[in-house]
Amino acid sequence: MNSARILFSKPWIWSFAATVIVWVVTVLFTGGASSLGLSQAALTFAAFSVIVGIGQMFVITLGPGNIDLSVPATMTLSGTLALKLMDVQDSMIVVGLLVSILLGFAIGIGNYVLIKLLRIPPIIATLSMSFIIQSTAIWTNRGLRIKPPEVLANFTTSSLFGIPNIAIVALILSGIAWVLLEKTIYGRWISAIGQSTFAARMTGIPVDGTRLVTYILCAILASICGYLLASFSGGAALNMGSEYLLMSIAVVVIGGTAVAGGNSNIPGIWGASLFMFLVVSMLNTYGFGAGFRLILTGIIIIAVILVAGGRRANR
Amino acid sequence: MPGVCRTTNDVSRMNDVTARPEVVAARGIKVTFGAVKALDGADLVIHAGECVGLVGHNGAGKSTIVNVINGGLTPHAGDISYGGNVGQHGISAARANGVRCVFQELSLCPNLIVNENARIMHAELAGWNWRAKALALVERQLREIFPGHGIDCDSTVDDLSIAERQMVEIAISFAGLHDRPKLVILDEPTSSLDAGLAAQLMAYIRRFVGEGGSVLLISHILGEILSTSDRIVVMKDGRVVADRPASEFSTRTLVEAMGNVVREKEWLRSSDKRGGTAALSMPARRGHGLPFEAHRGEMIGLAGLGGHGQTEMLLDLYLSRNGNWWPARKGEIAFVAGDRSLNGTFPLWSILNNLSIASLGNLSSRSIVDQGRETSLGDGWKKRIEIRTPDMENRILSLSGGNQQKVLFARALATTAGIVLMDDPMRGVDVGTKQEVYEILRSEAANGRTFIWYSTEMDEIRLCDRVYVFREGSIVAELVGNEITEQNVLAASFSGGEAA
Amino acid sequence: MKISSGTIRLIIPAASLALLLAAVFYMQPRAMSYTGLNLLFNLAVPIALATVAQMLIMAVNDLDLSMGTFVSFCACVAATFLQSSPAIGVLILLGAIAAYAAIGVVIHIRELPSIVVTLGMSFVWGGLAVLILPSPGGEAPGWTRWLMTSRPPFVPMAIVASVVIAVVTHFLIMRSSVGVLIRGVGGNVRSVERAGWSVIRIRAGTYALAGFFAVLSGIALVGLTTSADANIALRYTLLSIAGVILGGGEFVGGKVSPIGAVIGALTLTLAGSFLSFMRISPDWQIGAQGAILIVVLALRLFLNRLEKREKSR
Amino acid sequence: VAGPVSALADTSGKKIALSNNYAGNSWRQAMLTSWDKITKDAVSKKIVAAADPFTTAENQATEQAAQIQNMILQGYDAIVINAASPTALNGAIKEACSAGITVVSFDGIVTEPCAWRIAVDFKAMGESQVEYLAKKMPKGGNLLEIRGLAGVSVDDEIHAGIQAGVQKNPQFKVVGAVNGDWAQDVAQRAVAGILPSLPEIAAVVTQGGDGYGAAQAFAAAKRPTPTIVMGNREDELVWWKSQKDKDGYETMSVSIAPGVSTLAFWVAQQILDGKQVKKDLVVPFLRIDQANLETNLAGTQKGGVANVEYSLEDAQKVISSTK
Ligand SMILES: Nc1ncnc2c1ncn2[C@@H]1O[C@H](COP(=O)(O)OP(=O)(O)OP(=O)(O)O)[C@@H](O)[C@H]1O
Ligand SMILES: Nc1ncnc2c1ncn2[C@@H]1O[C@H](COP(=O)(O)OP(=O)(O)OP(=O)(O)O)[C@@H](O)[C@H]1O
Ligand SMILES: [Mg+2]
Ligand SMILES: [Mg+2]
Repeated sequence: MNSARILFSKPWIWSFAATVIVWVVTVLFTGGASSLGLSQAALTFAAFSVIVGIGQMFVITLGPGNIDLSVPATMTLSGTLALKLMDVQDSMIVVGLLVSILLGFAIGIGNYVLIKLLRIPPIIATLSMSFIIQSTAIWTNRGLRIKPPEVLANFTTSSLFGIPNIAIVALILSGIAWVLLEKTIYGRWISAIGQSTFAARMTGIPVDGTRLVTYILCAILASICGYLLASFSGGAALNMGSEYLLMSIAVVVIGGTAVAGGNSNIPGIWGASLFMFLVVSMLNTYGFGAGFRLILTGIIIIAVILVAGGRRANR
Repeated sequence: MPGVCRTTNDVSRMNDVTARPEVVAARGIKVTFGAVKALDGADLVIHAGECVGLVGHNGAGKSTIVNVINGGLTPHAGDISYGGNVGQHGISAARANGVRCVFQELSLCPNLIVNENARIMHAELAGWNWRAKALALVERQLREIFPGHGIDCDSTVDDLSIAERQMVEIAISFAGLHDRPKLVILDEPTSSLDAGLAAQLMAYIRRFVGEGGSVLLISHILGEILSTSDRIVVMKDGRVVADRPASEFSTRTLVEAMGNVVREKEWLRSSDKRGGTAALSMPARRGHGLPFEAHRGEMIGLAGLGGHGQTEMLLDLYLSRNGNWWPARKGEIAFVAGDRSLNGTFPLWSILNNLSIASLGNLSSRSIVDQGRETSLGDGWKKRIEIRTPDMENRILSLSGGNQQKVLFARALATTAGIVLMDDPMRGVDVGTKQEVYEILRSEAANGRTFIWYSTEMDEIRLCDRVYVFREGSIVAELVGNEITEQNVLAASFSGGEAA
Repeated sequence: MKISSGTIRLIIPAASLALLLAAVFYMQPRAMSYTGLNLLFNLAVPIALATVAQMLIMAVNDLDLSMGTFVSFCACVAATFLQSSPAIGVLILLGAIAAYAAIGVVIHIRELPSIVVTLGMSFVWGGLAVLILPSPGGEAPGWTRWLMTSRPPFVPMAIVASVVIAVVTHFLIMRSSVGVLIRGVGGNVRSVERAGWSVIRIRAGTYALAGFFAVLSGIALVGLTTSADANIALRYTLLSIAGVILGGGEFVGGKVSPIGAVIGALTLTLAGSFLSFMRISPDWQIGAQGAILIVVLALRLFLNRLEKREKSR
Repeated sequence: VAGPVSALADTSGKKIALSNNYAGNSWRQAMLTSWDKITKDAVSKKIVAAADPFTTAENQATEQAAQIQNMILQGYDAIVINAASPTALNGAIKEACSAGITVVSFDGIVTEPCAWRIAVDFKAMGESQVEYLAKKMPKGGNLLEIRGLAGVSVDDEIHAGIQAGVQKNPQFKVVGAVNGDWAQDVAQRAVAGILPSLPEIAAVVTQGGDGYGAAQAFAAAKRPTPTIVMGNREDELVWWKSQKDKDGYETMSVSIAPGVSTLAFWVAQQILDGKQVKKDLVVPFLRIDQANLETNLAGTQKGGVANVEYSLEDAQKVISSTK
């Protein structure tokens, strides 16, 4: 009884509840036959949202106005550049990964330099940055699709004990992020900054350093996600990140992170990512047209939030 | 302000006051927040033309009963009547009955101009020239309460100092376009005002009461309660434990009624610790005045009228010693905020997290926070300064204002910092706790900690080893040891200052 | 004379707009004419209206991520129902405004983060727009077309409209007593509540007003483009936020400036034109949009510094 | 590819601009590359004075309308447009026409009567997919349809074509439809989500660029690979070739050639030259079949799109054939 109450006070529980409902409704369509296939697909595609979502969550935790809009462009550039560099050679896989991490590092610094030097609100700074990154991606190879190295492509598309490798990678990254957030000083710091930057400064938190690290972290996760997604789908496309702009924000907020900053949680991101994938699958399965599909997606999102609501929004 | 004389006809005034009509009566009020009984059958009746003083320890339930009277909080038991009529409750009902309230935490809209704030508080300010009307209203009232205030009513509240905001809020609450308010509730109105302004306010309260209005005055500065109120109500743990004419109380009996024992001040100033290199120093501010210097183990007071650059200097001292990009290797300096909501509390967090945030470095190994050590730190401080809460995992906002302030204190003292900066940290802290904190400060100073303490209360300034007096942003005088008297401080803050 | 912080918040965006305009005139003297100005600015009119709508939402500390899809939806309604059967069209648009008010109420009562709710609503509006216009088409009602293409003497319509929008909203939000309440909610909800106001009503009203301006934006857009499609204004979400910020508004605290917002919208539009006059290689044209945003904001910072130095003197 | 110069001095002072609404996929990049290649040559041979390409940051009609208005201010003589919307640019185009500017639209065409249109019959393109399938599998079967971006006219037209095809060939049944937004990863995601609940799929009809993603999704779900209609991307063709070599996999591939931008350029040049040109021109779509797969693959850039560029002569042929 009491443990149930504790469980229900967790904001992320609702996104999981919604996920389960949607899953059941979808599987019912085929009388249960599709359960395994659907779960695997959901895990695979949710994994990508989770990876970018975690980065976005760290940034959103920093407080009002903090959102990284350069995530899609970063994914695109990282995928394009890494695949071009690896040029289908298996021996270059690690180099490719390192380069994309390095790229994320540079983009994160770039983002924060803009925010800090020009005192631009992060939304605008990262938006400007994303245009520049997108241009760089176009300039590097004009959208030509280069195939990923064989081994990498196989790794990203196969699974271990029925769990997609991509999902395992995302799980490991979530684990690290969870420790970072819940157990370390850094996690406390970003949460403190999110609630009151001034107060954080006055308790001795190096605010700029912490925010810089956070933007770097977000860009690196987006980079890794771009690298994996390009390998998974057989090549980088110039528009491959665009889906993930709204997605990365949606999974964070539906997952129960306070948009006002200062409060975040990682299980919720998984729930929300699975949910976002399954909702579209469900509506596709039941054969709704695009218009109704969009409307229902919106209504379902709002319904989940309404049920999960009562989270004290702290202003 | 201790030492203000009371008029002799107080007692006779008392008697005819109780015969006057009730403005507000709250009887048998019970309010609980989860396990906390904030009010446990409290009674409070206010008559027309009297000033009621309300005192009690932090978390006694003063602000809660204010919120009940004000209509913002519905009691779980008991009833409220306005002007003798039972049955109506709520913010609008209270306002319709002429109840106005100045809350403990400032509640103006910081983004609005002063007269726009008046519009928010006074719905009747409407029509084409409401701006002019509002401006006239606020200006008149400010002039009446705080003659010579110097506040520009065309400025945004953001641009005002904390004292000026408090003055504006008080003025807006006393103002009335058509009719004046019947009852004005003042929840610690002087916590950010310096002695002069506080005296002006107290004088105005007497005039207001004399003209038939009523005031409910909450304060931890017993002097002003004793000098200004007709009747004093003492609360303890959600109940009223004493309700008698003010003339029957003295500081001592009042403190005893609140449940504390008065300790004789036996503050022995330590010997002069100057000499050797300074632990902290700063050249003269804005190119004139005296330079600042602090030595190990010193307790330094920053005095002067409110808003004359003391807080700015504390912020500068702090920020100059604290990296914004890289964590300071060993925390050598800590800060206790006075403006809790601005630079003090983290509202989403538990009390424990709020307390431990500044000492995480010592509580963790390899950046991983050791939660066991954190909890024991929290428990230790909970006992040491009596944070009134059943559980340190509760949200910080569930604490009363004074208790929140204690947590901020504990946050700074729990660090290993050798220097502690305090920005008027005793705002809203009750007498008993103050004594305990003074005690702690003294022993910490003896252990070699340096305290730099801005205070608006003369009693606290007198506790310091050395005092810098501020005027117009720079230090105009330095007082050492026995030179620290109210007279000297006042003289330095008003005159040109011999050292300027 | 003391300059109020509100005025400062205005001077800076205005100065950056003026500088940008000077640069455009230098590069393309042809723009310095009646027709030229109209061509430069007429598409800024719907953006300005959407920016004002976004600004209202931001004034109560919320953020509307559905602005773009909502304006698209309104444009679709304007190009179909409003044109063919005005009564139904007006009813639908009124319904949409009511929906906005309802969103405000829901956000307030359930204490939901506005970002999530409006994110959900963005799907809903997008879906409705696709249902109304599955493929691009429709036709602008004659009167909007007339209004948006009319040629008043001396000053082109685009400028007239921008000034009217700025003045009207300035009066409404900065000067009127209702505007004070709206900004008060952004500044300190509790104090507005304690003063006896119904914050639900204020929020609902603010959202409805924002919905109203967004509807106007959709209608104005259709008047310019002659027809609509479901994706026509998706960009307005980010543009409107950027416009508010460029105009000196802030994300929290009820600090907004309607005149600034309109100037911000004009600046953003002009920045785009500035770029096409620069003839950059297509690879870098997108990147240059980012660069120009950065430059404009850097300009703002520079002027800000200048202003501060003046002030501290 | 550029044809011999028929040195028409009349247009040597004329300036042509390309207004492009989107640059975010390989098709558009190929289109821009073709434009660049052909027009640079034309400018260096002084056939026209300038041929500047402009691209908007986001695929938005409003932004493109502003772009066109700027082109009017810049004094271009002709504007070649790939439009974000067939109707939403009409206001800006009308202004361009009344400023005496020749407007030629292609691929994403516009309905404004004063503009020229180089159209592809997208409906026929959709229908041809079903017709091909009808020939290949007379018994019919279940179809999965991958659509493009909702609310865009091309999506609607191809869809209408597919519907018409299915109506004519009732042995086929569309059992599932998803929106792939013309992006391979979106298509893959959507197909993977719906696939577990679908019965056996005989064929996948697409709009271009989603074929490879669909193939991946089928492979991931360990389902037999159906006949997937391809969209001329190199990776699709390579995949098709490998399947063909493995087990004789058969399909077709159809899309519009990105080089159509060069046709539009020449048409604009011809109009400026004073030639009489019909307002509506039609170009065939580029179709690749089992037989000519290898040749087309050989001529396609690695990672690019199968392409055809037009010379002045080709353009003149197209113009005269519609007279
Ligand atoms: N919202 C709340 N949730 C939980 N507990 C609360 C809440 N509000 C008040 N309390 C508790 O009720 C008690 C009374 O609080 P109240 O604010 O009335 O004290 P107070 O007398 O005003 O103290 P102070 O002098 O510090 O202002 C305190 O123990 C406080 O922790
Ligand atoms: N968001 C919140 N969540 C929980 N408790 C709150 C919140 N806001 C205020 N409180 C508590 O409600 C009680 C009533 O407080 P109110 O804000 O009316 O002023 P107050 O009592 O004068 O302030 P304080 O309690 O800080 O002395 C206080 O104890 C306060 O701490
Ligand atoms: Mg209190
Ligand atoms: Mg209190």
